[in-house]
This record gives sequence, structure tokens and C-alpha cells, in this order.
Amino acid sequence: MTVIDAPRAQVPDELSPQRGRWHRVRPFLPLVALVVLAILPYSTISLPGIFEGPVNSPGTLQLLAICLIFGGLAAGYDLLFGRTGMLSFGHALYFAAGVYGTDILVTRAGLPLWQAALLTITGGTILAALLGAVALRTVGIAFAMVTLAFAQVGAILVARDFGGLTGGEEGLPLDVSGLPAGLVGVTNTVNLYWLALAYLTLVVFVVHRVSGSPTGRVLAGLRDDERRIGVLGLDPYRYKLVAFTLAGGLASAGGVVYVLIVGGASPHITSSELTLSLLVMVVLGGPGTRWGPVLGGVLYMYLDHRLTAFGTSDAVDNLPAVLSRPLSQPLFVLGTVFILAVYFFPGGITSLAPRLSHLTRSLRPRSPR
Amino acid sequence: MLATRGLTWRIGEVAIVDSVYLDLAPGEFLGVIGPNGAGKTSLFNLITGLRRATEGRVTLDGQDIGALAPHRRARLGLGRTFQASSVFGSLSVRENVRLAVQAHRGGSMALWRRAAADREVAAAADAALDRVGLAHRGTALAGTLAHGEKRKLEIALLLAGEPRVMLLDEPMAGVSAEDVPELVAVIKSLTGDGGRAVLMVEHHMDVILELADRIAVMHHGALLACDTPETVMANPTVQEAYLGESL
Amino acid sequence: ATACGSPQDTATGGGDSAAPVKVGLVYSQSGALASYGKQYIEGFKAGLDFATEGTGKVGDRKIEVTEVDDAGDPAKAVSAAKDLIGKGTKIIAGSTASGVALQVAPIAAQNKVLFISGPAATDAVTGANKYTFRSGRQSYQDVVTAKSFIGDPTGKKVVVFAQDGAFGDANEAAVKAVIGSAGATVSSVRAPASATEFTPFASQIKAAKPDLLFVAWAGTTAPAMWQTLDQQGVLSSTTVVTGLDIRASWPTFGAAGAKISFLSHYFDGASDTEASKALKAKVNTIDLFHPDGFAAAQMVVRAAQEGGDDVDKMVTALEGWSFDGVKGKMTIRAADHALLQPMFQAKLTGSGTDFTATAQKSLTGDESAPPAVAMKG
Amino acid sequence: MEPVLSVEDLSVRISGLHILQGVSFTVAPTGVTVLLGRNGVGKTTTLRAIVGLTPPTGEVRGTIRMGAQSLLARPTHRLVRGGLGYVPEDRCVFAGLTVAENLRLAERRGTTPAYDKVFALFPELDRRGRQRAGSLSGGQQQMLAIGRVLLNDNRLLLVDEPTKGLAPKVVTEVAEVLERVAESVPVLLVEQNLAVVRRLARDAVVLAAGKVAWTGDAHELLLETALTKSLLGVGSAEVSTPSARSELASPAVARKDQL
Amino acid sequence: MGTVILLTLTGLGLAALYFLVASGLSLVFGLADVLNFAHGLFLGVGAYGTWWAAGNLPGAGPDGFGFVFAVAFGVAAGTLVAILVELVLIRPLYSRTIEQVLVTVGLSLAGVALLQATWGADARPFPRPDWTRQVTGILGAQVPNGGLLLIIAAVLVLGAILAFLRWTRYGLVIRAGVENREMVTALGIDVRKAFTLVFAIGGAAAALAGALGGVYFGTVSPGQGGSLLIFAFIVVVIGGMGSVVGSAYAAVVVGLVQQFVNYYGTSGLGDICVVGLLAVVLLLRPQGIAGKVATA
Ligand SMILES: Nc1ncnc2c1ncn2[C@@H]1O[C@H](COP(=O)(O)OP(=O)(O)OP(=O)(O)O)[C@@H](O)[C@H]1O
Ligand SMILES: Nc1ncnc2c1ncn2[C@@H]1O[C@H](COP(=O)(O)OP(=O)(O)OP(=O)(O)O)[C@@H](O)[C@H]1O
Ligand SMILES: [Mg+2]
Ligand SMILES: [Mg+2]
Repeated sequence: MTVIDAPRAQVPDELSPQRGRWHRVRPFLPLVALVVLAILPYSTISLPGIFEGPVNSPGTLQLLAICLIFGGLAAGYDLLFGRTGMLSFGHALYFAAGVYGTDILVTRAGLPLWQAALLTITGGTILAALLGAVALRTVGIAFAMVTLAFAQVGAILVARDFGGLTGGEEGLPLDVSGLPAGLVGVTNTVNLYWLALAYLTLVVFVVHRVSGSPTGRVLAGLRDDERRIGVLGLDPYRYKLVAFTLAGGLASAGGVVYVLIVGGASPHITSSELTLSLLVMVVLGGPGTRWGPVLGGVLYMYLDHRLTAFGTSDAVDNLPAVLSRPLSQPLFVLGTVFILAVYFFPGGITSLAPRLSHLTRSLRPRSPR
Repeated sequence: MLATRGLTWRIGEVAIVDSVYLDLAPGEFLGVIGPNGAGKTSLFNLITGLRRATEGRVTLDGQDIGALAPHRRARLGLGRTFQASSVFGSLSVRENVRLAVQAHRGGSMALWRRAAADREVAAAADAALDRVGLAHRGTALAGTLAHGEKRKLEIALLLAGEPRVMLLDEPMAGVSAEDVPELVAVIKSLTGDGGRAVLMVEHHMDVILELADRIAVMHHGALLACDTPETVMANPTVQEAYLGESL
Repeated sequence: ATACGSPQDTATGGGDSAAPVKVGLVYSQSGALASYGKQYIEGFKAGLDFATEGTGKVGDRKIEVTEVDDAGDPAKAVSAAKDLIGKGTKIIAGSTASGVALQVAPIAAQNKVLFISGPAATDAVTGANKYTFRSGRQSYQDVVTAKSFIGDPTGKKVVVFAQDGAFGDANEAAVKAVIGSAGATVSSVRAPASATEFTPFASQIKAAKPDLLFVAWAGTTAPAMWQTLDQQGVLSSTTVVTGLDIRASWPTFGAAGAKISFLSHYFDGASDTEASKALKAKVNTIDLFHPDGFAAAQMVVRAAQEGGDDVDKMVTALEGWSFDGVKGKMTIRAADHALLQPMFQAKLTGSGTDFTATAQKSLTGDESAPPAVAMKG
Repeated sequence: MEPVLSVEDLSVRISGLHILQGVSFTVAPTGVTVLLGRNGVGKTTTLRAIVGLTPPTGEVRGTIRMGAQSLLARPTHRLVRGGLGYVPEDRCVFAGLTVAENLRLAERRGTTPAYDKVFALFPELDRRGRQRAGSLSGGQQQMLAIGRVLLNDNRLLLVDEPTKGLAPKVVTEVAEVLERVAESVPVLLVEQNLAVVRRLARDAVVLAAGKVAWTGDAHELLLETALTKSLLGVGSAEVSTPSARSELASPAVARKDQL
Repeated sequence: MGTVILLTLTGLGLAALYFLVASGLSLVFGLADVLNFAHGLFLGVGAYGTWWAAGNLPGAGPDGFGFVFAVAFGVAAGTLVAILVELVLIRPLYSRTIEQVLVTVGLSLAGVALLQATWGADARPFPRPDWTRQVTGILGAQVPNGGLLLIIAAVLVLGAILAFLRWTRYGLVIRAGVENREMVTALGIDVRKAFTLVFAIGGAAAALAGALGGVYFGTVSPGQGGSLLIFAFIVVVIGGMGSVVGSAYAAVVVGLVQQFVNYYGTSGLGDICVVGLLAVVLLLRPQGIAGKVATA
């Protein structure tokens, strides 16, 4: 009956032997990318049309920081979806736990940031472990729905504003008086950017290590045939719970960084739409690949933020009403992009690379083996 | 070694497996035959824990394993193959076997070690692949293998776990004639070392006759006979129920 | 230009006396509150015209307005605010949604820029910090207006029907403070904002037999809620007060509309001021949030005139300032930046899609003043 | 005699693999033509290409004609309605439907389904009419899969390994059924069980390495040890002589020639 | 007593609305195996179609036969959109669940935005006969007629769908096609038609829910479908995917629980109870109340 088809078979990079002359260079490419990203704020290049201001302007850095956070979130979600084949519709809950947890502990309880962050990440991880322990008693669509239900309870609790903790639909601005000065103020946006970059690096590194570990191999096996894993003598439940908990912990850590960047919590982030967008990010990028989800997350968030500007730009306003009206709705453009992406990049953005290289190879008369 | 006592599985009123008493001695090779739908696969499912028996017990070395989850039973040395090949389609052939070896070595929750760096696992995996003659296909994705190759891979997965009791569900199904002797040889070699017991369902009679020490005949969920091949084959009920008229 | 710079560079607003005054408007152009946003910006443009007498200039300096869509999402609003501040903008206005206002206000304080919140009604913006002002009304002023419907509250029974969440909480608290403290007993019936079936709540309200029912409900389920209250006989058994929303929503009251006493922030024809005439000339029919945009523009012009590029001077110039707005006389209270303004009582008449509101009574800014709160930051 | 089906220079690529590389053969208008070959040589791929079920990632070249009509690029359901019956390798009964519903599904508009024929061949299907097909055993499912196709008149039947995983008794039954079917309809059969092949087949086509390695009279093929050895990997001597242990079995078993 | 009856009947009205949304969702979800997040769009099209027809189409109006005509137009519009969506967007994606989720999520975003771009974000008053605004006294309870209308419509829709699945050949084809499309074609059946039909039915049910929901709420707004959808999903899952009867049971349970808990408990508890119910049902019976037993 309804079976979740595991994402298209992709051998995790870590598990397949690498060949070709890139072999020796490839491991260093991520490092190079990291260094480039790290020194990016020192550049004053303007990319008109892509960013509003020069690369080192606070607005651009803020946008980039948000994109990076979501790149990390998507990579963490991929640990569940792309690498283990678990379709969770409630991942937003752990992210929201990170955001609201930090915000409440700092703003309402007045804790110093590091304590709040530590407590929140621990709490978020424990929450994921507890709820995962229950939800994982089901599989497939039922699992998706149970996780959705838990997340929905979270959303209702936030909206209900019990004890005035969460600020309900108005959200809860972060009280910055107790924060380190380096994280406050527009001039310090760059520090937030670096923080987001650090988070992304952490997630990618953790996911990479875990997928390449013996446990990661089991997770890949679970994605293909859970029954088989059991018969081999491994407890599927335990491994899935570990993946779920780890992904939950990473998401709540992302929440901690996000609340600093945005400077507050709002109930948007508890909605099931956020989980759906994580799913979209992963699929857009290429599930089960190392860079796909990151690219997907970054691209999605970029579009999500930039399309509002696109919708109000003169180019759109000058079109006839039939076109300009829908195009001025960012969600219309975003939705259309999803649909087009499915048809034009099946397998995600990362699947473009091999296709392109295939193309170039067939254009070249003799290819080096 | 492995024993079932009155093992029964009912769906509603119908007994799919009906009060089966079986004993498997160390080193023994027990063939299971029976018409389609007799409940052979279901019996395997009960023994390995994929289904819970409604009545009766399963014991391994005297220990009741009837309440254990499949993976716990596997850890105790119970391995099986499936009638329909179930390999990890998105992993390479070699990774498939490495996973099985790793499972056998104690599935520790190592999150930070590099799996590929474990030479012992790799060596054991390659040995298992070698044994079933799939070493040359190591890097292929298991999902793209031809049917016969998948069957071999299944056996390699089983081998990697070094089980003490092996349950083979129609290992020859769909295997082409040329590969049968090879597979038979592999299976035969399994029993050779140290008191390993095998329970095998198979419809290819000469394979059963060649390998089995004893043959159990299932019919309508119940055990019709369980004896030496000679006696079983001579049994008129078995002839009538299973073998039918000649071609 | 160089390709290298410091990561902490931000453009510094030119002290140049001819440089334009940069004003950033961060509000909802898309999303659920897009129509509020539209009124706001129309009001703002009309107000700018009015306050600069058609020149668009303060002295020699042109007022350069940058509009950014936040789609109702605080995260997008914060990004936009940071971007604007990074480009040297000293004045930010907008915030259609309360959530946006609450999260942009701290940014203003952290970076010492002026923030003039828009239609967002949350009381929490008042007194949020030294740099935050508001150009619209707040929930408390609504409730004070509601109180004017029951005369002497002593011994009266008042029920608040509101949705769960901060908006409902704020209204309930305000009713308790305003009407409860004046001697009425206040109780409340709360419903989830997502509710689609209101019969249980209507039954509870009816069972409570209130002298006054104060309804604080926003969102698309409101018509169903009104219909249920009407069907269950609540509207005909007691005085029901609620806030009058934008014109587009009027027909959705249907027959219930005639049975409700409305408190109103503004509707076309509620006042007859110079400003309202100027506004009406631009937008034909004035709607609920036009005055907020208009007032914001007046405040921006005042701030730029008196403060130049010095934000602290702008703050001082605005504090205590009284001006003639669309609604009448408006005063920015120095202590907490509350905007004291007239409020109105209204009746709705008509049928089908054609409804008119008529003013019953108006309260002056002092009459509807919220209690002063301590400045938080 | 005109062949009922002719395949010419059929070439199939699936996700980069060149599985069939110019396969040509014909199917005689009567009797059983058997398609032989080692595992993975592309027998199933051939049948699926004929009924138009090559996966979307695949690419088919060449010509396939039934009579004068080209079959390529026509949707499967049209081909089947035109009289091409297909029994897939892994049975593919509808697990969630009952046996009766599975059969009902195969009925075609405008023809009378031959239920009598099917129930006469497989009485089990009649008895189990209300059971869900998913809970049938492998053998029962195979009977259902064959029965489903026999409900209608066909111009050609494609049958992929019908005896796979079946008990000897059922193998015999299936072989008998196919034998009777073949009296009225030509059959293209893929089969690993050489005993069944010997009993049914008149013509044989042997695939090797993506090409046709041998075509001709099936009995001729099975008689020539050297040929079967080289083409299929087994000598026909082995085919007809049971191994030493099976001597123990009754004559009935010994004659089964199980491989 | 009066209160209990009132709560029960209005709870059933709510249940009927959930069922109307869920039935189409369940059919498409359970049978075509498509997690259709764009279902809310069909609802919106149905509602706006009716609204538009009543105002602009000659012969249609807010009353009497004109209203029936307007609803018919709305349902036709919803059906048409559903068919187009299936033909153009879903057809290439069968058995690719994740891509389907992506496309339907995209569609729901774009579709709602399109409605908003065309008719604005604000709720519009919905044309409806006057009697739907009245109440009927039943055993001392003042029951809204709109709710009664919903109940009647839901019962009719339930009967029609069941008859279709059970007694028509298309019903059989649909059920078989869910399992193995390829094999259905191999039996000589054009399975694509059957799936288009499933979408058409789902779209029609959703559009009807949209139109009657408009009557019930008194307004239409672009986001209306989306907010009902989450409860409809819960109903589908509790009821067992693909089981229309299950959806009916589940809708009744969810509607009544919500109504009674909201009255006797504190507000918001109703929603939490429903969500909790979902979790409990799934943990005890992952296939839902009436879901089929999964095959091994
Ligand atoms: N989940 C189930 N629900 C209902 N009946 C079942 C279920 N599983 C198996 N059966 C029935 O149990 C009987 C035994 O099935 P089983 O698969 O064990 O047979 P088998 O002996 O392995 O047959 P084969 O040789 O064809 O594989 C069959 O009649 C089958 O229909
Ligand atoms: N969808 C596919 N994608 C990739 N490779 C495929 C696909 N289908 C078949 N193949 C490959 O094509 C080859 C031929 O497969 P096919 O199933 O036709 O063989 P067969 O002769 O029927 O084998 P068997 O006797 O095992 O049934 C095999 O190597 C198989 O791996
Ligand atoms: Mg079996
Ligand atoms: Mg085959």
C-alpha cells in the first residue's frame, strides 16, 4: 500500500570509492569553499540583482546568514530523510524548540546566552529522543503523521501562549541586554554570519562523519530494507532513534543560532510548512548527497527572501496586469519554482553536475580515463 | 539445537502453520518441501521472529526465543535468506556484505569512526563475496544485479553473519541451470564447518536430495513427515500431496 | 571602488545638508495583511504630500522612501531593517503585523535609528524603547472606547470573547484593567484562533448573561463567528461591542452588523479635518489604516525637520509633539510614546454589499488615553 | 507459414546498459517458442520490450511486428487489447484485491470471459474467490496470474518463467495448462526448467551476451550436449540423467529432471 | 440536554465539512497514492467558482435554483482544475511520492497566491440563500441550517463514492492501479484514465466542500482551504488511508471531540485532543481505524 519510496538510490559519497584525477584534490574543495565563505565579508564587491548591497553590507550578510542556517538545517534533515529514509513531517518542532528555548531562557529567565544555548540544545535533543522513541513505533506515512501531530501540538502550545511565555502569534523578541556585545547591532551582523557559517560547517561535518561511520552504513541499509537489517542482527529501532535524536539535536542547535540572527522568535517557525520546506530544500538539492541539501537550503531561503523584492521590482510592475499580479506574489513564484524544479532537475541540483560533466565529456573527442 | 514445539500461527480461524514440531541437530541439513502455500515461508517467519507465533515455542540451544525481536534472534546465531531477494539496492555489493559483517561483529553505535577504514570487516566481506563468486561485481549497485546474482549476494550476506543455524528460503528460485551446481557447492560448503545447521526450503528436488540429511514435508501448515530422504520419497501420502503425477 | 573592505563597514548617513533623507518602509505588500499594507502606503504617500506641501522635501533635502515587503514575516522584516540601517537609513516605519513591530523595535534601539510602528495594534510597542514610536492606535484605546458604551460599569457583568494567543490576552487584560477596575465583573470566553465552529462558545456566552460582550476577533473566521452569535441569539440579548475592521469586511457581518455596537479606529467620514480632506482627495474613500500611514509621514517629516541626521534630536522633537492628523488632534506622549488620538463609536447600516458606517460619538485623545507605562529600553 | 511475431534487430538500453544488442527472431504461429539463456541475459527485457513495458529510462530500437502491424511505440494497453497476453516474471497479482476481483479486472469489453476454462484448469481459483490475492502462496498467485490472461482470447501469449518457485506437482499442472493453451494460441515462453522446455517447446531461441546465439528446433537443441553446454551451461546429458542421489527417489521424481 | 443536542448536531455539521474535504483527499491519497497538498486549492477553486458564478453568471445567483447552478459551476471548476492538475503535473510523477509532495506543495502555494492576486487577500461575503442563515429548532436546540445542509451533502457524497468504488469497473481498476499500474496496463486497461477520474472525483468533492463551506462560513478567502486541510489530513489518517468509510467515522469522532472538549474543557484543548487522538490511533493501529491490514 502506501509505501514511502526512499529517495532515489544514491550511494552516499562516503560509501563509494572515488576515482579519477579529482581524487586527490576533491577532499580539499570543501576547505577551499569554507575559506572563501569565511573571508567573504571582507569583500566589497557588489552583485547587482543578486544582492541589494555590497557583499559586506549588513543586509547581505544577514540574508547570507539565514541562508547558511537553512543549508545546515536541510543537511541535518537529510540525515533523516535522505540517508535513513524516514519521512518526518515534524522536524520544525526541534528547530522551534531551539529558537523558543533560547529566547525564553534569555528573555524571560535572564540566563546568560551560553547557559541558555547549552540547556536548549540538551533539551531539544532529549525532546527528540523522547518523541522519537514513541513515533518510531510506527513506520511510513503513519510515522510522518505522528511526527506531524507532535509538531502540531508544539505549534498549538506556542500559539496558546501559556503563561505568557511565548508571546503567542506576536512572537517573542529576544532581549539582547544580556548578550555579548559582539552579537548585537547591525555593525556586528558579520559575527552572526560567521556563527551561521560555523553552524553549517558543524552540521555538514557531523552528517558526513556519521554517514561514513559504521552506523551510517546501517542507516543506508535501513533506507533500503528494514526487515533485512533486523534479520542481520541489528535493531532497526535503535539506529533510527539515534538518527532521529541526532537530527533533532542539530535542528535545535540551528534554532539557537537562528534566534540570534533574527533577534526573536515568531510562530511561523513552528508550522508544518517549515518541515515541508525542509523537505523541499532537500529534494531540490538532491537527497542523500553531501552538498545537495545544503545547496537546496541556501537556494530556497535565498529565493524566499529575495522574491519579495522581485515582486515589487519595477520589472514586474511594468508587465501587464495578468502577469504582474501573480508575479508580485512571492509565494506564487516560489511555488512555481518548486514545480519547475521537479521537472527540470529531477534528482536535485547535485544531479546537474554529473549530467553536465557527461555533456562535456561527450563533446570532447577523447576523455581521460 | 533449534527446536519448535507445537508452533502455530493463525490468521483468524485459519492455521497457516499448524502445530509444528521440528528438531534440528548441530551439523544437520534439513530440507523442507511442500506444495505452494503449505506454510514454509510462514514457518521461517515464525522462527526468525518476523511474525509472532500464536501458540507454541521456538528454542535455540534450549533457550526460548519466542518473545525475542528478529535482531535478537539473529544475534543468537539465526540467519536467513528471503524467497524474494532482499538486498540493499542502493548500496554497492561490497557495502552490502560489509554491513552484514559489521552487524555480526556487534553493531556498536560508532558514529565517529570511518567505516571504510575497518580492514578486518573489509577482509571478511571480501572473503564472503569470493565464496559466492561475486568478487568481480563488488562495486556494482546491488539494485542493478541480475536475479541470479542477487541470490548469490543473499547468500554472501548470510555467510558474513556466520550464523549457527541458517534458514534458506528457496535459494535456487530463478537461478539459471549453469549456476545451480555452483550455488549447491556454496551451500554444501556452509554445512562443512563446525556444527552449522541448515534448514532449507526448496522445490528443486535433486538439490534437496543431494544436500539434505533429512526431509520435512509440509502440507496445509502441518508437518506431514520428517525423515530420511529415502523414507520420505517412498511415502505414498507425500507422493500424492506434493509430487503429483509425473510429467 | 575597492574590492576589499572591513566586514563591519556600514554606510554612514551623510551629514551633507543636501543629501536626501532616507526613510525605509518595511510593511506587508504580500501575504495575509497585504490589504492593510496597501492602505498604509497610500496613507503615507498622501501624508508626505500634505506635510511637505507637495514638495516631498524637508528644507532642501528630498525625502527618499525605500519600500520593502516583509510578507508579514518578522525574519524578513528584520533582514530588511538591517539592510536599510546598513545603507545609512535613520528612519524606519511600517510594520503592519504586531509580530513584526515587536521584533523590529529592538533593532531600532540597538542601532539607534528611529522606528515608527504602523497598524500593528499591540500595546507592547508603546514604551518598548526610546527610539520606537507608533503612528496607529493600540488595543487599549479600543477597549476604552468599548467602555464608553455601557455608561457606569459598576456592578455590570462584562464578558470578553477573544481568540487564544497574545492578541486575545492583551484584549482581555485591557478590559479587566479598564472596565473591571471601574467596578464591573469581567469574565472571558476564549476560543482557538483556528476554530471554525462557534456554537459551544456562543452557548457559553449566552449562559453567562452579560450586560456587555466585548468581542476581539481577527481573521477570516470572523463572519462565521458573528453568524453563530446571531443564530444562537447572543446579539439580540445583550450589548455587543467590537472593533470595526476595514471596509471590505463590512458586508461579511450581514444582518448581524446592525445589532453590533462598533468601536472604530477610523472610517470614512468619521472626522472632518484638513488632513482628512487632503487624504480623501488622494484615495477617494478613506479606510481603516490610511490614517496610520498619514500620521507616520507627518511624524517622519517632523523628525527630519527638527532632527536633521541626529536621531536623538528626532526623538526629542517627536516626544510631546501634538499635530493635526486625519483623525483629529494627535499627541505623542513623552513618557511612553503612546499616540493619543480620538476614537469613535459607529453604527453600520445597509445590506448586501453596500454598507455605511455612521459616527455615534467620538472620544478625544485624552479620554481614550491608555495608562502610561515605563519606558523599557 | 507467416510468423505471428517477428523481432528484428531489437536493441534495448536501460540507464546506460546495453542489454539487448540486435536481437532477431520469429515466433511461429502455432506451438510454443521458448526463449532460453542464462540469468541476466535479457529474456525478461525482451518480453517487456515486446509488450511495451521498458522502463521510462530505457530506450528501444529495432522493429517488432505482429503480422503487418508494428508494435513499437504503441501503449501497452492497446497491444494487450489487440490480443497480446502477458504473464510477468514475478506474478504481479493485485495483493489488495480478492481473487475474483483480480479475474474480473482482466475481463475485456465486448468479449465473454472464459471463466469455465480457467476454473477447469485451476479449481483453486474458484474456491478461493473471496480471498485476498496477497495472502495466496506463491504457487497460487502464479495460477491466478496465468488464469487472468486465459480469460480472454489472445493472438499470442508471452509467459515469463511460469514455473519459478513452484512445487513439482504444480509445475506439472502449469506445464499441462500451457500445453493445452498452446494448441490454440502461440506462446513465447521464458523457462529455466528444461524438463518443461522439453515437454512444451517446439522452437527455441537462445540468447547470449545480448544477442541471439542459436535458433532452431528445441528438441534438437536439447539432444546436443555440446550445444546446450555451450549455450546454457549444462549438458543435455545432465538434463536427462538425474544425479546419483535422486536415484533414491521414486521413478516419478526421477523423471522430473529438476535442475 | 439542549446543549448536548446542539453540540452533537453542530459537531456533526463540522464533521460533515471535514468529511467532504477528507473524502477526496483520502481517495487520492489512498488510491492514487498521491499525498495531495494541493487539495486546498481545489477547495478554493470550488468556493471562488461558486462565488464568482453567483455574481457574474447569467442564471446563477445567491438564491434558489440560481444558487444550485452557482454551486454546480463551482464544482465543475474545481473538477476541471483537478483534472488539469492530474494530466499536466501529476501524471509524469506516479509512484514518485516525494516529487509529488514537492509539486503539490508548490501548487498549493502558487494556487493560493494566484487566488489572492486575482481577488485579494480579504474574505469576501459568500452568496447564499437566506434559509442557510437561519436556524432550525430541534429538541430545544437552535441548529444552524448551514450545518444541516453539510450533513445531508456529506451523507450523499459518502453513498455515491462507495457505490462507485464497489460496483463500477472503474472502482476496481482504481484499486488495482494503486498496487501496480504496469500490471493493470498489461491487462489491457488504460490506467491513466482511471487516475484522472480519481482526481476528478477528489476535486469535485473538494470543490463541493469549498462551496458548502462558503455557505457555512459566510465568506470565501484564499487561505480557507489550507486551514481545513490539516484537520482533513488528520481525519484521513485516523480513518485509514484510502478508506472512505473510515474517513467518515473519523470525521465524526474528530468533529464531536473538538466540539465537546471545546465546550466542557478549556479552549484549544479540543485541537490538542484531536491531535493526541491521531497519535494514539496510529500507535495502536498504524493502519488507522478502517485501514486495510498491510500484507507481509
Ligand atoms: N499475511 C497473511 N495473511 C493471510 N494469509 C496468509 C498471510 N501470509 C501467508 N498466508 C497464507 O498462508 C499460506 C502459506 O503461505 P506461505 O507463503 O508460508 O507458503 P509457502 O509454503 O512458502 O509457499 P510457496 O512455496 O509458494 O512460497 C498461504 O495459503 C497463504 O495464502
Ligand atoms: N531497470 C533496469 N535498470 C538497470 N538494469 C537492468 C534493468 N532491468 C534489467 N537490467 C539488467 O539487464 C540485464 C538483463 O535482465 P533481465 O531481467 O532481462 O534478464 P533475464 O534474462 O530475464 O534474467 P533472469 O533469468 O534472472 O530472469 C541484467 O543484467 C539486469 O541487471
Ligand atoms: Mg514460500
Ligand atoms: Mg527474467
